[in-house]
Amino acid sequence: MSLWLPEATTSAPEVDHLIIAMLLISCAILALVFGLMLLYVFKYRAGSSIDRGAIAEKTWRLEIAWTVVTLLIFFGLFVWGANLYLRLFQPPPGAMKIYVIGKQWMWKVEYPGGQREIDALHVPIGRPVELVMTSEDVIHDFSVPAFRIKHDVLPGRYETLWFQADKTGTYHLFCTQLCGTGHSEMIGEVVVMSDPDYQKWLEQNGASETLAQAGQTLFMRYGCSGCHGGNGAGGNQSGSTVRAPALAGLYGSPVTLADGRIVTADDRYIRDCILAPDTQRVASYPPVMPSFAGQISEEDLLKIIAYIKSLAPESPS
Amino acid sequence: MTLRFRRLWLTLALLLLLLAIEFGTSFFPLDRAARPLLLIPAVLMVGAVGTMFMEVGRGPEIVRLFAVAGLLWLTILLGLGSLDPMTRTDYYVQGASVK
Amino acid sequence: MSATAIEAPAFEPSYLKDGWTLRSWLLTTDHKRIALLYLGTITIFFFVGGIAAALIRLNLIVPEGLIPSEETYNRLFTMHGVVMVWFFLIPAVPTTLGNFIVPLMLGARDLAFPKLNLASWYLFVIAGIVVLYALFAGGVDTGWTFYTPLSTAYSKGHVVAAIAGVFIAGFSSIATGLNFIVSIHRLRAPGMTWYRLPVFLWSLYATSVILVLATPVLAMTLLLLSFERIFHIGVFDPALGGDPLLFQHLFWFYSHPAVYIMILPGFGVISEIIPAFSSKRLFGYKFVVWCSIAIAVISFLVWGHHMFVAGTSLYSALVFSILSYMVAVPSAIKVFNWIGTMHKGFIRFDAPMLYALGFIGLFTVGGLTGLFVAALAADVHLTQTYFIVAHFHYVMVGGMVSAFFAGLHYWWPKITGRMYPEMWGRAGAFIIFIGFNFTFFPQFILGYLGMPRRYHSYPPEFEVLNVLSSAGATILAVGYLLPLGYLTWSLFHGERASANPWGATGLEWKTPSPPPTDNFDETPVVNEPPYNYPPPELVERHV
Amino acid sequence: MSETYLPHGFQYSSARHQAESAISGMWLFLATEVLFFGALVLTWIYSRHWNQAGFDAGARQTNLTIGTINTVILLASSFIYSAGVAFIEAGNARRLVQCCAAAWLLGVVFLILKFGVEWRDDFAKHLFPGAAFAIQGPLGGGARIFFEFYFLGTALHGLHMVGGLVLVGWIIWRTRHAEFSSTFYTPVIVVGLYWSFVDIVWIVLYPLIYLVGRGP
Repeated sequence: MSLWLPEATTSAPEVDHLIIAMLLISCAILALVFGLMLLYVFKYRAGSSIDRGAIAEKTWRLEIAWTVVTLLIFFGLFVWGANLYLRLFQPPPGAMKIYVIGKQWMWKVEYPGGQREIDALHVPIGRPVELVMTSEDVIHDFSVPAFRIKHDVLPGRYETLWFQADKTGTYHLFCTQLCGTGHSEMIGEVVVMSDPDYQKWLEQNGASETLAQAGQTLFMRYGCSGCHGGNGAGGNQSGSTVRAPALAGLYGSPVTLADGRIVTADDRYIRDCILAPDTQRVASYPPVMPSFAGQISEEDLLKIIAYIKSLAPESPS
Repeated sequence: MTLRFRRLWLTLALLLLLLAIEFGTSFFPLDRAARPLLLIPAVLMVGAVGTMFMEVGRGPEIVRLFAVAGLLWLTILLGLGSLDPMTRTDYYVQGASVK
Repeated sequence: MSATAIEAPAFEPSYLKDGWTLRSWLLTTDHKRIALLYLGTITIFFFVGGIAAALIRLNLIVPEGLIPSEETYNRLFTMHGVVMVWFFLIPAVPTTLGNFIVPLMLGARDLAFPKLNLASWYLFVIAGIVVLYALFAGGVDTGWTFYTPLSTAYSKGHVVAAIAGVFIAGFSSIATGLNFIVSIHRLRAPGMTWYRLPVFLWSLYATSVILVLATPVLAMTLLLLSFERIFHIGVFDPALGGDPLLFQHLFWFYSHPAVYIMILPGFGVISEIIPAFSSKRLFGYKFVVWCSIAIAVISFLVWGHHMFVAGTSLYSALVFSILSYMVAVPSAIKVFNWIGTMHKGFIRFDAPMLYALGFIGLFTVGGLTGLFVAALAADVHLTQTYFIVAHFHYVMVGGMVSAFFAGLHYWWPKITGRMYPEMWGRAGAFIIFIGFNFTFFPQFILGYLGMPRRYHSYPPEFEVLNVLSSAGATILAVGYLLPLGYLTWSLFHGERASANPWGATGLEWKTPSPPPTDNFDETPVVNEPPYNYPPPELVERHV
Repeated sequence: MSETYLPHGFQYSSARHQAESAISGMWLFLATEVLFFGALVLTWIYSRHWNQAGFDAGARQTNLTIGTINTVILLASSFIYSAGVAFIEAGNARRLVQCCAAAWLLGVVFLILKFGVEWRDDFAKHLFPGAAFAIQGPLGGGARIFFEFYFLGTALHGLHMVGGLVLVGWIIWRTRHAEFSSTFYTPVIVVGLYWSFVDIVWIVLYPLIYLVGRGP
C-alpha cells in the first residue's frame, strides 16, 4: 500500500501544495474544535465543582470575530484554487494535439500522424499536450490521477484538457463519470516517454497515412469538395454553381459570422460548421450547406478537421 | 362596491391592452436575439393579475413574503442557471503546429 | 373566554391509548401518530438501503469484485443512493421528529393542515412502493443522479418507474414543508415570539423553505427526463443540439439544496441537545438562527460546484466556487456556537449528548473536507473519486444520521413514555462513532490516490484501504443494529418516563410523556426566552 | 394572560385565523408552482440559446390565432371569477354561481380549442416530435426540441386547467348548497388564487410559444 501518488506533470505539485495547505488548515481547525470540546467536557462536567463564574452576556464581538476570520481564510483559498484552475483551463499556444474519443466502454486515441490506439495514451515528456475529447454516446470523464487532471467528455462537442508531463512512467487512466455497465473497465494507461523513445514509438506504430491524408479522402467522399473546391480553395472556381467559403488558410483565423460575431476557426468551430452549419453561418454566404449531423462518425469528423487544419499555413509556434 | 368592480374592469382593459401591444410588436422585424423582449408586456400582465385579481396586497403579511420568495427563487434559478450557457465561450486555439 | 365554558377533563389518555384499531392509525390526522407511521416506514427504508451498502462494501473487499456481475453492482449502489437520499435522509428528521415535536414546541394542537399531513404519508408510501418495484423488478444502473444521456438513451433499467417514485416522494416533501411553514407562521402559542422559538423550529423552517422551493424543479426535471426516455427526443439530447449539461444544472439546483434539507434539521436537533445537557443557554442564539436562514438561501446559489469538471463556462465555475465558500461560513459559525454553549456549562453524558458530540466531530470533518472540493483546482483532482464519497458520507451519515439518533434518544421518552436503557445507548453512540471513522476515513486517502467512485473493480494497490473500510463497515452495522434492538426492547420493558426526564426547557416537556391527543390541557403561554437555563453562577450555590 | 383558560381542542383560535392560514398556504403552494414552471422556462432559455434557428422554425408552425384567442379567453375567465369573489363578499351568492359558471365555461372552451382543435391539427401536421416529424433537415433538431417544450408545457398547463375546473365546479356546488355567505367564503378566495395562477402560467407560455419565435 502506498499513501503517495506520483506527481507526473508540471501542475501536479501545485495542486498538491494547495491540498496540503488545506490539510494543514483543516488539521488546525479540527485540533481546535476537538481540543475545546474535550477540554470543556472534562472541565465543565456536571460533577465538577470548578468555579464557573459569570458567563459573558454579550457575544456578538466573538461572533463577528470568528465570522470574519473564517471569511478571510475562505477567500484566500478561493483565490488560490481559482488561479490555478484558470491556468489549467487555458491550453498554451503550440500544444501538441491528440484526439480522444470515449465510447462505452473504451478510450480511442488518435494521433495527428495517423497512429491510433485503444485504452492507452502515449505522450512525450516536457511538451505541452492538449487533448481534444468527445464522446460517441454518454458522458465519460478522462481522469489521470498522477497528472491531477480530469475533465468530462461530452457527446456532441469537443472538450479540451491539457498537461505537460515531466516524469516518465506508466500511469492509470480512469473513466470517472458513471457511463453504464462497464464503467469500471473503462480504464487504461498513460505512458510518458522521453523524446527519442516517443519518436521511436511513433515510427513503430506509424500508419499508412496521417490523419490529414485520411481526411482528404473523406473530404472527397462526403462531397465537401463539390462546393468548397478540390483543395478547399472555395466555391465558384471549378465550375461549381454554389458559392462556398474557401477552407484553405481557414484554421486558426478569425471568421465573421452572419450575425456579426467574430470567432476563431478552431476545432469546435469547424465541427459545429459541419454538424450545424446554420448556427455558424459565415457572413455573406447563402445558407445552403446541409447538416451532416448523424451522417458522419466522430472519427471521420476528426480526420476531416485534421485535413482542413493541414490546409492552413503553418503558423509560428 | 362599484369602485371595486370598476377596478376589475379597468384591470381587464389594461390586460387586453397589454396583450394587444405584445401581439402587435411581435410583427415588428425585431432581431432574433432581441425577441425575448416580447416578454416584457407578459411580465406586466402577470403583475396586474397578481395585484388586482389575486389581491396580493390583501391578507396577512406572509402572503407577500411567499410571493416575493417565489419570485426571488425564480430569479436565482433563471439567473444563475443561464450564466453558464451565456458565458460558455470557445477558447482561442493559436498556431496549432501539427500537420 | 370564561373558564366555565369548557370543562377540562381530569386527565386525558395519551395519544397512544386513544384508539387501538388499525383504522385509528391509518386514518389518523394526529401529527404524533403520523410521525410514528413515518418512523416505521423510514426504518424499513434505512435497512433496505443499508443492506445495499453492506453488499457494496462486501464487493469491494477484493480488487476484482466479489459480486460477479457489474450490472448487479451498479444497481446496488443506485438502489443505495435512491433509497437513502429520498426515502431516508430527506424525510428522516422532518417527518418523524419534526412531525411529532413541531406542534408540541409551538404549543399548538396540531399542524396547520392535518389532512395534508396524512396525505403526505400516503404519497410517501406509494412512492416507496413504486421505487422498490423499480429496484427489485429489474433495477436501475444510472446512479442516484440519473445523468443524461445515460439515463435517457442507454440505460436498460426501469428508469421511468424509479423516477416516478422519486417524483411522487417529492410531492410528499412539498406537503410536509408547506405544512411546517404555515404552522410556524400561524400556530405559535401566545407569547411565542419569533426570537422565542427553539432553534429546532427555525431549522425546520429553513428546511421547509428548501423543500418547498427546490423540489418542484426536480419534479419538472424528472418529467423532462421521462419525456425524453419515452419518446426518444428531447432537450437533453446532444444529437438534436440539446445540452446534456442542462440536466445537471436542473438536477443540482434541487439536489444541492437537498443536501441542506438533510443536514439543517440535524443542526436543529443538536442546538436543542447541547443546551439541555449543558444546562446552559444556547450561545449566540440569534446568530445560530440567522445562520440557518442564510444557509437556506445561499444553498440555492452553489449548485454549480458539482460541475467544475463537467464542461461549464469558466465564469460560472468561478462564481459557484466563491459562493460555495460563502455557504460554508454559517455552518462553521454554528460549530463554534455549540462549543461556546458547552463553555462553563454543567455537562452530562447521557446518550443524546454523546451522539451530539459525535455529530459535531464528524460534521466538522465533513465540512472541512468540503473546503477541498470548493477550491477549483483541488476539486479537479478530488471530484468523482472516493474523496467525494467520504466527504458527503461524513456530512450525511456521520452528521445527519448521528443527529437523527441523538434526537431520537432525546425525545424517545416523550414519544413512547419509556426510557431507553442508558448504558446501551452510550455503547451505541461509541460504536457508531468508531465504526464510522473506520469505514470512511480510509476513503479520503483512496480518493486522493485517485480511486474513482462507482467502480465495481479496482487496481490492486487500493486493496488494503478498501479492506479496512469494509472491516469498519461491519462495526458500523453493529452500531446501527444495536439501537433497533434496545429501543424496541424499551417499548415494552423500559422505565416509565416522567414529563421532563432531562430537565430541559421547551414546551414539549411541559406536557405528560407520552402527550395526550390534544397535546396540552390548556394552551400554554410563553413568557421567557428559549433555553432559559439558570446562569451558572446561580446554579453553583445549589450544587 | 396565563390565567385565561383557552380551549385547546382545535389548532386555530378563530375562523379568521384559519381563513388567513388557508390563504397563505395556497400562496406558498403557488410559489412552488412558480419554481415548477420556472424549470421549464430555464429549459426554454437553454434550448433557444443553442438552437435559435431551429427552435424558431418550430415556433413558426404553431397556430397563432388559436393561441391568441385562448389568451383572451383565459384573461376573461380570471376576470369573471374575481368579480364573483367581489360579489360573495357583498353576500350575493347567486351572482357568484353565475360568475363561476361563466368562468368554468370559458375554461372548457379553452380546453376544447387547445386540445380538441389545436393539438389535433398539430398531430395532423406531424408536429409531434416522433418518427414522422414534419420538419427535417438542419433545423429539425431545434424544431423537435421546441415541440417537446410545446407539448409538455401545454399539457402541464392543461392538467392544471383541469384541476382548476374541478375546483371551480366544487365552488359552484358548495355555493348552491348555501355554504358561503359574506361571512365565510375562504374556499372561494383560495380557488380563485389558483385559477388566476393558471392564467398567469398561460400569460408567460403564450409569448414563449407563439410570439418570440416568429421573427424575421
